[in-house]
Amino acid sequence: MNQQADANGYFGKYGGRYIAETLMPILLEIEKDYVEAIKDPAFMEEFRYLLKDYVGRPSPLYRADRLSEVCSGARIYLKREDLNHTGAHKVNNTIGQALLARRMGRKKLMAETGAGQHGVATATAAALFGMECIVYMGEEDIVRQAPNVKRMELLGATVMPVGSGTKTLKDAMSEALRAWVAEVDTTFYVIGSVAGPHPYPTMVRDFQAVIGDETKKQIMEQEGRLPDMIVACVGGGSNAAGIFYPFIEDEAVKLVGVEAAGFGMDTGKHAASICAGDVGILHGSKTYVLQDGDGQVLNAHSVSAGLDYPGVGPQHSFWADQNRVEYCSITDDEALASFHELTLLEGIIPALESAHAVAEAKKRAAGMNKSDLLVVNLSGRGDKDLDTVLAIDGAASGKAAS
Amino acid sequence: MNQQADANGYFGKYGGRYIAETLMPILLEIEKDYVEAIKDPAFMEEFRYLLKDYVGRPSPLYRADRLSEVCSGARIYLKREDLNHTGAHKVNNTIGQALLARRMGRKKLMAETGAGQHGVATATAAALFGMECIVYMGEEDIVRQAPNVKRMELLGATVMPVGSGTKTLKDAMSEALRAWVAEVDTTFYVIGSVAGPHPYPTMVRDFQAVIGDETKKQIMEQEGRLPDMIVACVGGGSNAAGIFYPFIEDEAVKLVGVEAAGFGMDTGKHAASICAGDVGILHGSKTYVLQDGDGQVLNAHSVSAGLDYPGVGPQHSFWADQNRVEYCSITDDEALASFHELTLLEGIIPALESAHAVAEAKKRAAGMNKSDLLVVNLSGRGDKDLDTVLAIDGAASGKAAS
Amino acid sequence: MNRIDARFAELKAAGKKGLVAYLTAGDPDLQTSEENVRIALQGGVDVLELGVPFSDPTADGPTIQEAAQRALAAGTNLNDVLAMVKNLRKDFDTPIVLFGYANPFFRYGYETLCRDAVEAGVDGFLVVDIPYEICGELKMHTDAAGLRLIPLIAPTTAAERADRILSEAQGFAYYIMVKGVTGARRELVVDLGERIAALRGVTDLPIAAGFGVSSGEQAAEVARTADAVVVGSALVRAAHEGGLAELMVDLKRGVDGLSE
Amino acid sequence: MNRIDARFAELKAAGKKGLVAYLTAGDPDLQTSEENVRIALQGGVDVLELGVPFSDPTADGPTIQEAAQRALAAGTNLNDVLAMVKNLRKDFDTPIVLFGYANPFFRYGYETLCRDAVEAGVDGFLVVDIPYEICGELKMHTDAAGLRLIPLIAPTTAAERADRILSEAQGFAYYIMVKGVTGARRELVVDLGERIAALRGVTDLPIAAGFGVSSGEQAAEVARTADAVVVGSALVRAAHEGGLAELMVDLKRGVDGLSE
Ligand SMILES: Cc1ncc(COP(=O)(O)O)c(C=O)c1O
Ligand SMILES: Cc1ncc(COP(=O)(O)O)c(C=O)c1O
Repeated sequence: MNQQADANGYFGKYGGRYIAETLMPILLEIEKDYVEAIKDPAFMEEFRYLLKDYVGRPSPLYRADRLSEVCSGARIYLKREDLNHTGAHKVNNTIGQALLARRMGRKKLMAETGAGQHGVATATAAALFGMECIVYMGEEDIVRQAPNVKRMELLGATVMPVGSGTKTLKDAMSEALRAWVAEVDTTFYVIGSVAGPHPYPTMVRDFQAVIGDETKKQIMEQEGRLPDMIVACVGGGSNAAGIFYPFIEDEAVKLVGVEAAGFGMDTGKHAASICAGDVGILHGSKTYVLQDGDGQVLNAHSVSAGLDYPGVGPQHSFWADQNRVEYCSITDDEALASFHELTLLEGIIPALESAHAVAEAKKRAAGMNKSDLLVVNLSGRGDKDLDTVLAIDGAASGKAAS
Repeated sequence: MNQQADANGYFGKYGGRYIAETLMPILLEIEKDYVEAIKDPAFMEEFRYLLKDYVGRPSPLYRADRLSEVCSGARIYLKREDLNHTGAHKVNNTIGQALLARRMGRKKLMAETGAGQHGVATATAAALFGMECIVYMGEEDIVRQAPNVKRMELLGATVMPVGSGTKTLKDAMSEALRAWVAEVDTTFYVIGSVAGPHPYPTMVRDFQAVIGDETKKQIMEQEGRLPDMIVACVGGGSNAAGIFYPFIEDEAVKLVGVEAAGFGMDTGKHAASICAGDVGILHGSKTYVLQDGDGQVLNAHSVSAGLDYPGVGPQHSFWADQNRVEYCSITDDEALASFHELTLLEGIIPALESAHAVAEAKKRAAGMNKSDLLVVNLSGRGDKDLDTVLAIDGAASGKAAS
Repeated sequence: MNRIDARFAELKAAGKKGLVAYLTAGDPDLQTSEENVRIALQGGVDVLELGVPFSDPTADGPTIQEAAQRALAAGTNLNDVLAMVKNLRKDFDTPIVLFGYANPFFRYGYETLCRDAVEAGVDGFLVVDIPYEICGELKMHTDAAGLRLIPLIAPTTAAERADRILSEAQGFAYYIMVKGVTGARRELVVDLGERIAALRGVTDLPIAAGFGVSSGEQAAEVARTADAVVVGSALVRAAHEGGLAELMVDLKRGVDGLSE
Repeated sequence: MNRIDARFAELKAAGKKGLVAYLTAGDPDLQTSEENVRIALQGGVDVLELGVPFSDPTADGPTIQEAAQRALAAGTNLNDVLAMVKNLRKDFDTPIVLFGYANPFFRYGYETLCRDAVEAGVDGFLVVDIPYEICGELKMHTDAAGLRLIPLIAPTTAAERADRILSEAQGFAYYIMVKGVTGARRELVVDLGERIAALRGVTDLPIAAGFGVSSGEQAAEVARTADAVVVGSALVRAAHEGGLAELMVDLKRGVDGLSE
């Protein structure tokens, strides 16, 4: 199974470069420069140096004994991307892309963001390299991820509110693409997931693959063998691709991607593009998309802004069809319950995105043997979600009381 | 110069155990068990394991090139305690003390907190070990460090608002001591700094010394020699003691402790206990204290809740008298300016506490040679301070506008 | 002969420039939309670009985004657009290009779409997010059906790349004059003449230029060098706010070299 | 002979139990405070514990914390407290112990303090936050001045430790009946008898017991086993809210075994 995109950026039938002609030249240039950069030892050395001394890698692979005990099944490990600088896996990628932007002589970064983590991580890289930064963010997400908006602004970035459509990640990405067309000569668009036109899905996957590379090394050190299962949440799919990719050829390792089931798969209010979408074309690539019969993209829903997206990275669509990765979904309520449970059991407040992976891992672990090893990618910390969760808890207890 | 407290907990004339008789037996027991614990390889192994896989240590020693460039003097390194789980150095100590509490059969932790970082770190350790937790916090600090209050509550801790006195850290600690007397049979009091009665100043210093131990190793690896200067902020003094202590015998390494000058040393509205206090007795130890001529403790002031304390750990008083450490102070305004500057230059949002150290480091670096090495202990991240800083910025721009 | 090729041949023979008009189908509803299209066609449009509304029009500015939203809110889908074309064909012979984004076309199925399009009287497709490299999947079917797949050339497209794109193209080439999304602009670009001259060096296809043209005066400026002028947002706005017929008169005068 | 030792000797000789009364000096101001102290002394106090207000009274509950705050707000300092003692000595011979926290005493200077205290008519000190192990610095000076440094024994103090503490003590031993800060309590502890019996095994000093006693009835219960009953918060509250003289009568009846 070939894991590399073809010349036009396809993984099997997924991917490609469905983008306005105005952007094609820059995409081709980015691809060319990217391929050169990762062959350049100086580039890779600086990337690795920054991941280590700036981001704080390697992130630990933590054996969550109390969580495992509650599940009374597999031994659960948490890959602690929440400990990265800025609080999520997103920064692995923004450092990589910002380095590439600098190499290409660009002085301005732009990004779309949902949970705000990618926006913060891009603003952070921009500050670090003394670049300008503009971040597109849906108006709804600006409200539900307020602390991250403050952080971006302190970091010197301009946060552009996007009021069109659902006012969430999808529209932020659309708006970013529109803006890029106008600033294509000066600006590098830092896409935050393994989505978008080629070479982004490849590039982001590669920059995030450090997660899986480390996990492999760490589990070998700690357990002397590979894990039986790896679980990661899937929004655009970058944290999942990052941890899955280095294990793709290890076929004994079961890989599980967790999409957001929102209010429930039967309500239609979810963000489970693979589980419930159809093949379509969105934001530059052919992939599973939530859409109606006419090919109009549907509004996604998830309590977690970072999963609230009706598309998914094309390589995930490929993995789904190949049955290499199993995709399933977790509802808002299940994720919220796991958010609280992990906090209380392990003293780790997960991002709501990551809480989806934890919730699925709990179910899976329960059906496994004590000697089985299950790794959960804890993609980020939940500091950004405190207000959202407390508002929901408050509303729920208000409802219960009345 | 003997760095170990004597049998009664004195460093020279500082320290001791100025505490109600009711608490003496438990303090003696803690001391005895602590001394045993750190000789027990199993205890130390678990401590080190948790620091590594749970807290995410070692924290990087990051070469801040852009900051150094702006100062055009010494090469500045940042010891990244902001990357620890929960966002500050405090967790090093709470893990240690919680392990000790568990060893002593205690099922409940209590703590005082100012910035909320120690409260969060204690609540986190309590969750991790399945213990109860109660945190005393001044009502003013509850307002200015709101995100940390939410985190503690999510972690299952009870936050007890303290309305007496200045409603800040000092009163929280007084209230915690009062509460401990009543619960001395069941509860372990996790003090958050190198303050309090013996053996806390020793114990907390030892648990935090991992900061300095790592720094030494890292700077040797990265530069092949010891730094010329180390700068750390001093509230109670735990992050400073943690990084200074392993360098105390290296007399060529200049150590600089930075107290909070608040509105300015001449205004009397500050928290600079060593720079402007007199020897006194507060919260269990003899040390420099901000007090009036009658021995009444004065209200401290600092924009940063974690430095807003009129006392200081006794070993710092000792180091001050011995001239081993130089203590100086940084105003609110200087700290706020450095908060913004580090954010914009390096993409690192520091805690307001740590911003004091950065501000002092900037001044010092400017007067040093390019080949000199200066390490700043970046004790925590500033996520908790976003609202405080934005409110001040907002008020300032409002004032400027009108 | 394909109506597009025929129309450009006629224009050339007459020594005239063409007016390519964009309107979003179904904005604000099918009936009004068809009425507006008829006004435009009667006003002398040479090629109609009929916009197929899409939920996520990443190459469009606010005017066309909103038009698409109105059309979708009214329930417009691709079947409706094809039905409209069929209806227009009762009265008009103007070349019609379906203009849109890949997904609605892909979802319909390229093969079926081309068959149904021909049947309805469509002459070509312009898909803003299917660049040259990956257009093969669609072009296979447009070619088979005798439909034109109109290529886009951007200001960022280098000569060598334009050459490659145009070498296989048919119908006309659409030169996007500005780096940016669709939308009326006060100032036009300065180097249009050079750009078009460069394109003429690599292709014999007629060259339409657009993006930002909103008045007869601007149309005249563009028509000095291009073979046809494309007008979109300005027409969409006029259709929505009133004055469509008047704008057509103004544009037509501009394209015909009669303004000022 | 120190007044404390003398008073306990008298009580013993008379087969009576003592009443140790705590009031915060300067609450709410010096004059009112002195008047309240006089009411207490006239009401038959055997030992007066005169509280020196401190900003951070970590062993006190709300009642005494607030009293200290009122006293400090009124500007009370240690000089004032000594002056009050001097004034009281014109009319009273009751033993007086200065009760407080280390810092105001330390700040005054232990040596000067002891000299001034003796001169004012003070008989001893009770410092809640200077435990046995580190009391030497102060005790050197109290001993030299003939002042008593009253030791505290807590419910947590093991027998062996109590032995050590009491072996060097003089005046009386203060047994803190509860684990907790000062403050009136509805229920007293159950094992007081055993505890005091244990202490009697290691010391001949008179034993005062307190913390939480608020009525004559409770005082009577304590006085059954202890040599003296300490009453603090209840008196401070009565002094503040009214009814001090009445409470003294009630307590006195209790201590004398006359209540009920
Ligand atoms: C913590 C965290 N996890 C997961 C995601 C989802 O993105 P992806 O699927 O690309 O990892 C986000 C997106 O913002 C995030 O912040
Ligand atoms: C980030 C940070 N730095 C420093 C301090 C000051 O404490 P210490 O002086 O004990 O390090 C605090 C206290 O809360 C803190 O949160």
